[in-house]
Amino acid sequence: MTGTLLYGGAIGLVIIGLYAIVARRHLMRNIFGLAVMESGVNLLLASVGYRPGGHAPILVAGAAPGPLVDPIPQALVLTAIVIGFGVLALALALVVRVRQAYGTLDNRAVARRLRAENGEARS
Amino acid sequence: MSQSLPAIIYPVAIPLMGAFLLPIGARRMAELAGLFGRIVVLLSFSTSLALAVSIWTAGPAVSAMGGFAAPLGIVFYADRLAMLFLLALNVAVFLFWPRGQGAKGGPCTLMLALLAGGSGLILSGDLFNIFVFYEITAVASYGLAASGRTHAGFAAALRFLILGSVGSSLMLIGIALIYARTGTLNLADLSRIAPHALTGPVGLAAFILLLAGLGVKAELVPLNTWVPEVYGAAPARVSALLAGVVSKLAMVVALRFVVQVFPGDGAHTVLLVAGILGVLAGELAAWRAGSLMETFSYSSIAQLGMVALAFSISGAAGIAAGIALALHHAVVKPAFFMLAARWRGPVGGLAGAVKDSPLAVWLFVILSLSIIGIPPFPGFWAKFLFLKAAFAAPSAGVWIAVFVMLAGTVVEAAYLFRAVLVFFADGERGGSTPRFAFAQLAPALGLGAVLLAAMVFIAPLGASISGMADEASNAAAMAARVLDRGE
Amino acid sequence: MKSAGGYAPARIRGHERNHGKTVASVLFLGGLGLMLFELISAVPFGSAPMQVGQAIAGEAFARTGADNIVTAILLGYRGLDTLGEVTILFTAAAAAGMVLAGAGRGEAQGQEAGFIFRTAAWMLFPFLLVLGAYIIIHGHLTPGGGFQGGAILAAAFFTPLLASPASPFNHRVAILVEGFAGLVFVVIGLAGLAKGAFLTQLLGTGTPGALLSAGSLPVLYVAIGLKVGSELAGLMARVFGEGSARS
Amino acid sequence: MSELDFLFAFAAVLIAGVMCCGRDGRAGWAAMAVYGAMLVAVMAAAGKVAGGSIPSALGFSVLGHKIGWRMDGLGWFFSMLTAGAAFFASWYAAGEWGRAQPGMKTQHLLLALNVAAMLLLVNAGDLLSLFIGWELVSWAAFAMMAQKGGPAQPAAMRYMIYALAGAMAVLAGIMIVHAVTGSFAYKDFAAAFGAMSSGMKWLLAGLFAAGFGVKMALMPFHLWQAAAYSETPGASSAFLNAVSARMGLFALILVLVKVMGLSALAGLHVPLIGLSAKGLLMWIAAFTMVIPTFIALMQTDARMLLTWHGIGQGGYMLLGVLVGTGLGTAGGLLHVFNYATYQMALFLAVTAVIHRTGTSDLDRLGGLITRMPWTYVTLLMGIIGLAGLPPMNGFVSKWMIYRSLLDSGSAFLLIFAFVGTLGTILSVYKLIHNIFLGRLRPQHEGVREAPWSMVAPMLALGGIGFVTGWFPGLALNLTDIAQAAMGAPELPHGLGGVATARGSLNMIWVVSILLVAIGFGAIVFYFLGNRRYEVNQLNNYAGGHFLSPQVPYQFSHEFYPGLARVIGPWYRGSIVRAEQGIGTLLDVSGDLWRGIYHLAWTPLYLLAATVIALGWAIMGGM
Amino acid sequence: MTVLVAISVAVMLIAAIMAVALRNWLAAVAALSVVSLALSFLFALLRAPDVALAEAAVGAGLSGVLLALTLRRIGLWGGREKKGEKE
Repeated sequence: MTGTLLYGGAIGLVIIGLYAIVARRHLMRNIFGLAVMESGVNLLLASVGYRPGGHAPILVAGAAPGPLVDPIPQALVLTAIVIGFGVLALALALVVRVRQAYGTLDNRAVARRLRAENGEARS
Repeated sequence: MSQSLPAIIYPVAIPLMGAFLLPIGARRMAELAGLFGRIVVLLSFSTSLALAVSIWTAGPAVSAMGGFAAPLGIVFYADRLAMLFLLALNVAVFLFWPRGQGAKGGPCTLMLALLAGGSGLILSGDLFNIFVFYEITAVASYGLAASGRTHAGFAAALRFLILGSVGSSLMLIGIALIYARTGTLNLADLSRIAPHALTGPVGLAAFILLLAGLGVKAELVPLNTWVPEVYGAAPARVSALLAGVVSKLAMVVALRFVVQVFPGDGAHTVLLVAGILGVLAGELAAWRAGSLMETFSYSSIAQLGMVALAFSISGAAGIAAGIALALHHAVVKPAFFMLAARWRGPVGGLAGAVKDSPLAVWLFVILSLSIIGIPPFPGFWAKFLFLKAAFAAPSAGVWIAVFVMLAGTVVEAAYLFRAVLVFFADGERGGSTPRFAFAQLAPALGLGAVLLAAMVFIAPLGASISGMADEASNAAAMAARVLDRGE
Repeated sequence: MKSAGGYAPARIRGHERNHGKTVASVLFLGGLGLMLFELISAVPFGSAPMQVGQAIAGEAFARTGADNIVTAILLGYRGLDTLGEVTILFTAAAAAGMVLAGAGRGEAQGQEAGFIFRTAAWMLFPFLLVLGAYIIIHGHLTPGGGFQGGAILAAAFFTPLLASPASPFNHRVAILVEGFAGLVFVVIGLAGLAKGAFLTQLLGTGTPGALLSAGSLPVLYVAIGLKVGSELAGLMARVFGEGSARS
Repeated sequence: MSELDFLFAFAAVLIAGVMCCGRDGRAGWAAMAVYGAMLVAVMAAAGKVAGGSIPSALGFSVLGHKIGWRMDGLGWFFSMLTAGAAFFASWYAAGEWGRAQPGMKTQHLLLALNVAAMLLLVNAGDLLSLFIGWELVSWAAFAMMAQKGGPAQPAAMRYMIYALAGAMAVLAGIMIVHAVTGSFAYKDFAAAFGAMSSGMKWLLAGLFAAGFGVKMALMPFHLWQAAAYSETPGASSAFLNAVSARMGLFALILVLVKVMGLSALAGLHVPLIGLSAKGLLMWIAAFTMVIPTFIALMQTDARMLLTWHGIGQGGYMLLGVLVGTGLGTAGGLLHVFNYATYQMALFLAVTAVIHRTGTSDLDRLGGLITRMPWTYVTLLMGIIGLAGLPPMNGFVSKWMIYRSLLDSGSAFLLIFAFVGTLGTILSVYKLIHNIFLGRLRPQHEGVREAPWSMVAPMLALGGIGFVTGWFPGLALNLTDIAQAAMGAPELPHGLGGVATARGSLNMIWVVSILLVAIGFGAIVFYFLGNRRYEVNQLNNYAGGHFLSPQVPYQFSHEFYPGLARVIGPWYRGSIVRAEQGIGTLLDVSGDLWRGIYHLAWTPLYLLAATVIALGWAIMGGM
Repeated sequence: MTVLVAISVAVMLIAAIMAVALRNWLAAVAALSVVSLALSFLFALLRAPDVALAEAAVGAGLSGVLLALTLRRIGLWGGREKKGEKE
């Protein structure tokens, strides 16, 4: 039961995040979606390593308190969280500059201005 | 036979140290940053060259990080294929080092980070480690895309970042699936477990998710909508580097996954479909493109579609063709981008360019002839290898792939020579087209010289590529080298 | 504008076309969700094969001497992941710095933080500092480590800036610490080459469980802690708009 | 260093020479001398090549495949044609015409490049070197066509697209052969062809026929040739017309006839109708004979008229070769030689007219016989050859083709051949009438005869046509060598012509009687009844009223009104519409794909693609 | 154990939906922090203390602050997203 809950929750987060990215036109909303999606993926990765009845992978003076949970996904998730944060920081910096440059964060307007500046004639 | 070579970490460590130290220096002496950066790249290139020589002589090198043996720790595995692309990356970063106003601290640091990330991507033999290095390359390329500091640059970089991050998240889900099924992350270990754990739909779905992540950088069809925007907005040197080499790294990593972990024909079919769509999208969009820069953006999509097609043919011949196509594209496309950087605006406005810059126009003609695949030029031998591999294992999909490839070549020849004829047409009102300063043309001429050299030494080059392909296609031998080290 | 025949004015039509896209995305998302769920539940929850995890859990304490196996993995078995991850953070911060350089101070900048926060910020600073340092130093024994401690350190350095936006944030020191901490990490890794391979654990395993156990791992974590701390503080200062004046 | 190496050396030296000092006046004559030397070298090699083949030092091995060149009889024959055509083209260009041309150096260079490429093609030792030569010829011809700029560029671009599509078909064919036989040698392909499945045979035959047919402008791919060849500058255009299109025929002969073998092609049957692959190809040749000729009829530009005929004559050559009997093959090959002589003469004459009057528009010329008599004589000899009438050599080869069609019992093809010749006669009369006969236009009063440097090569070509018409044995000796190399049955022939059981042809008698008759007529006309009273062309009474200088009595526009009404509706241009259809399809799909990259927000497509792929993986990829 | 998981997953999903749907930007950022906190609690339940601490510190703490700062920097601090047209 906990498994379906966790997996359901994780995939739910991914779906909500993707919805925000795919169906919303405001760039800030897309970045929120990105953060939510990455959280969902992290939860999925962490819950893969869970062992019912397992203990946290912290030894007490060298001895394992009991059967341990799989430590590797935890290491991966830790790395993934920090990666997510790094990318989020860069995204927000870019959002600030796009806002100052184009005065709007609406995707359609940004895309049109972007193509105009790239000089792609709508032949 | 393989050797344990701890020095294999240098191509990653040296640029990293350079990247960490550069900001410290850059705050005071801005122009020193560029020089310091180039020295670091040269240093990294020389160590990579030394590594390549030892690998060419003594066979692939394996090094377990931290002394922890293969399935537990992270392993670096370098065979000749990895070394080839590592050297190509080093050369490209050196050749396209940011110049002029862009050479302040920021872009140089990002270039070094890109070099470190790319080297790690190619050398690493661990699934999650490849994801981490892929992320480094990705973040560095988002930053470089914005390094032009133009409004379009920021917007293009942001949209690229969002698309790339979605791809990376899908890739992470794929890694989670694989770890859930197999319990290990080492590619060699996976290649032994995969036959009975990853052959079902879950394995194929995991590959598709991995490919979704890699596809963003490897410009596969549904994932490359960022290509025209970013290459148009980023400085030409960045576009040349991204299109020329970095996209190839992602494609080679995809090849590693296909060879080692997903040898079934499901994965090959996915690559085949992605390749066909890539060639179609690239060539047709380029046919209708407005400016030269946009044409070459779409043309790089098409070329990478061809590389995907080559890799989708299982066996050493397909890989050899893929390497040849990727290498040839890595030489030709950056030169095209450097030319397009100077010839901005719609192609029509460039009439009579042959009078203003004859050298650039003749270089354009030679590059076009080679990328179309006209016999004396190396491009023909790359396509020749592809057709030989394709017809060796003909299946329905491969026939379509060959037809699309050949039809794509005709369309490519049409839009390239449509531009050439405009160059040779006599400009009506004597308008002058932009001239080339030597510094701008130098990298392109260098690459043109490399192309002509390759034309002369095609036989030894071909032999070494097929040797590389045989080595890279033998998953069992790779696994044996990594796992059965006897430490 | 003559509304042509049955066409609604563009604005509404433009809006209504948006619905088509929303429906399409909801459909596709539903499909993706179902498929992902079916894929991931192919391996029932809690029964994933764990041979590598089991092997590491078994031998981690003996080989690295660290109580916290996750830290042993992060810095020992998968040390390169952590190096890569720190590089990502560094690259992202450098890129954000480059992007935001000279970006003007933004609209709502000036007003002061609330009175309570202004007075409490200075009192909070030492506690955050101690907490962060503790978490970093005990990374290999108790949960936590370089990243978590570094984040807290960043908060510690950043709160005074929030309290009084005028006070200058010393970017030069932050970048100096950042650079050298990263360098320490890589140098320790390269030093490990002498003992076999990159990032081999130096200085033996010490007395397992004690503060100075697990050889070079705590040193690495301190380096990461400082690097993450200075990087994030610098980043937040720059996003806050203060750094733009002098960078 | 065999003769072939000498040839390659000559070509290389020529390119280098023109590259460095192409500008000064004497470069033209030097080039002519080199081409002459090449022609002599080829002729000298006739003896050695009759039996086997001349090896060449040029060769290298790439990626494990050995690529080499050698000259066999077929290669010798076409090399001789190339050298000869280049000789006359450079002779023509070396004189005053060349000096009047802007950028003559590029034309000399491109001519040299074309000759070198053609030598590499016709002496290819295996399929791979054949493809390399093929590509080089295509691109050299493209450069030659596009050099003039202006309207030439779209025509050259159209050619390049057709040529590259054909080249890709050939490349696919070659790679399939390599996949099946493991090597690129002709003999391996020939050995393995018999054992292939009929589907594979059809595929290979189709690919090679289509690929080579594009260059030869066979029916469905013929749209590019007329415009492309007529937009090329004069001498180069004559060269292209005479030889370049025949490279396609050479390759067809080499692969379809010599390697695959006509018997194997005859064995391949189209499932429903009882037509064999050979029959199908012959009918394509037949249509290529008739339809372009009647399109030529409608042309109003002299060069377009001639190039459309070029396409038509290609049909005759292919038909002759495909008949397969000794007579037919000899007729086909002889027609290649004859066509080269009179088509080049015609084109040089038309260029001379353009050189003097500035236009080749048939509606704005007329009465030039009084001003340019020698050009008129060349054009007359040329059109007699083109129409296939004695005493010119055209008659001999067409007679042999008709004879072989009759002997092999394919009556309908014979009828098509006659209709083709009828169309040719009608259109060539239009050509000579609109340019030389009728009333001289006022603006052409001051026109003088073309300079001797241009008239000499034209007359020389006409002379060759006449001599080989009188003594066809000379030309047949050349084609015997090619025939032997092709493996076609031997044709016994004397100096005068062919003696077969059911009727023989002795041109010596035919031409001699003709000359005697003309001589007798001349005597009667000039010496006996020579009481003539010269009067101005307009001092005349015609159709019930006196002629007045204001009325332009030059009826050249709508030359065949009656015929146009009868066959007018057939000119639906269905193939032109098919070509435009492909063009618009390309543009529309290009916009579609480019549209995807111009969307405001694209992650939806990423999501859609991933979901579809995952769905396929879960459902299909079980 | 299952009950706790159920509650925190529910809280997390609702907060995620609010983060995407709420028009008031500040409330959306707050919702994002709640998602991180609930996620951190879940990690604790999954016996992953390191990850829980990291998620709390980096996810809820720093990215929440960073998002808030960006909102202020682009002037959306107090603002609400208008329906339909660009703001």
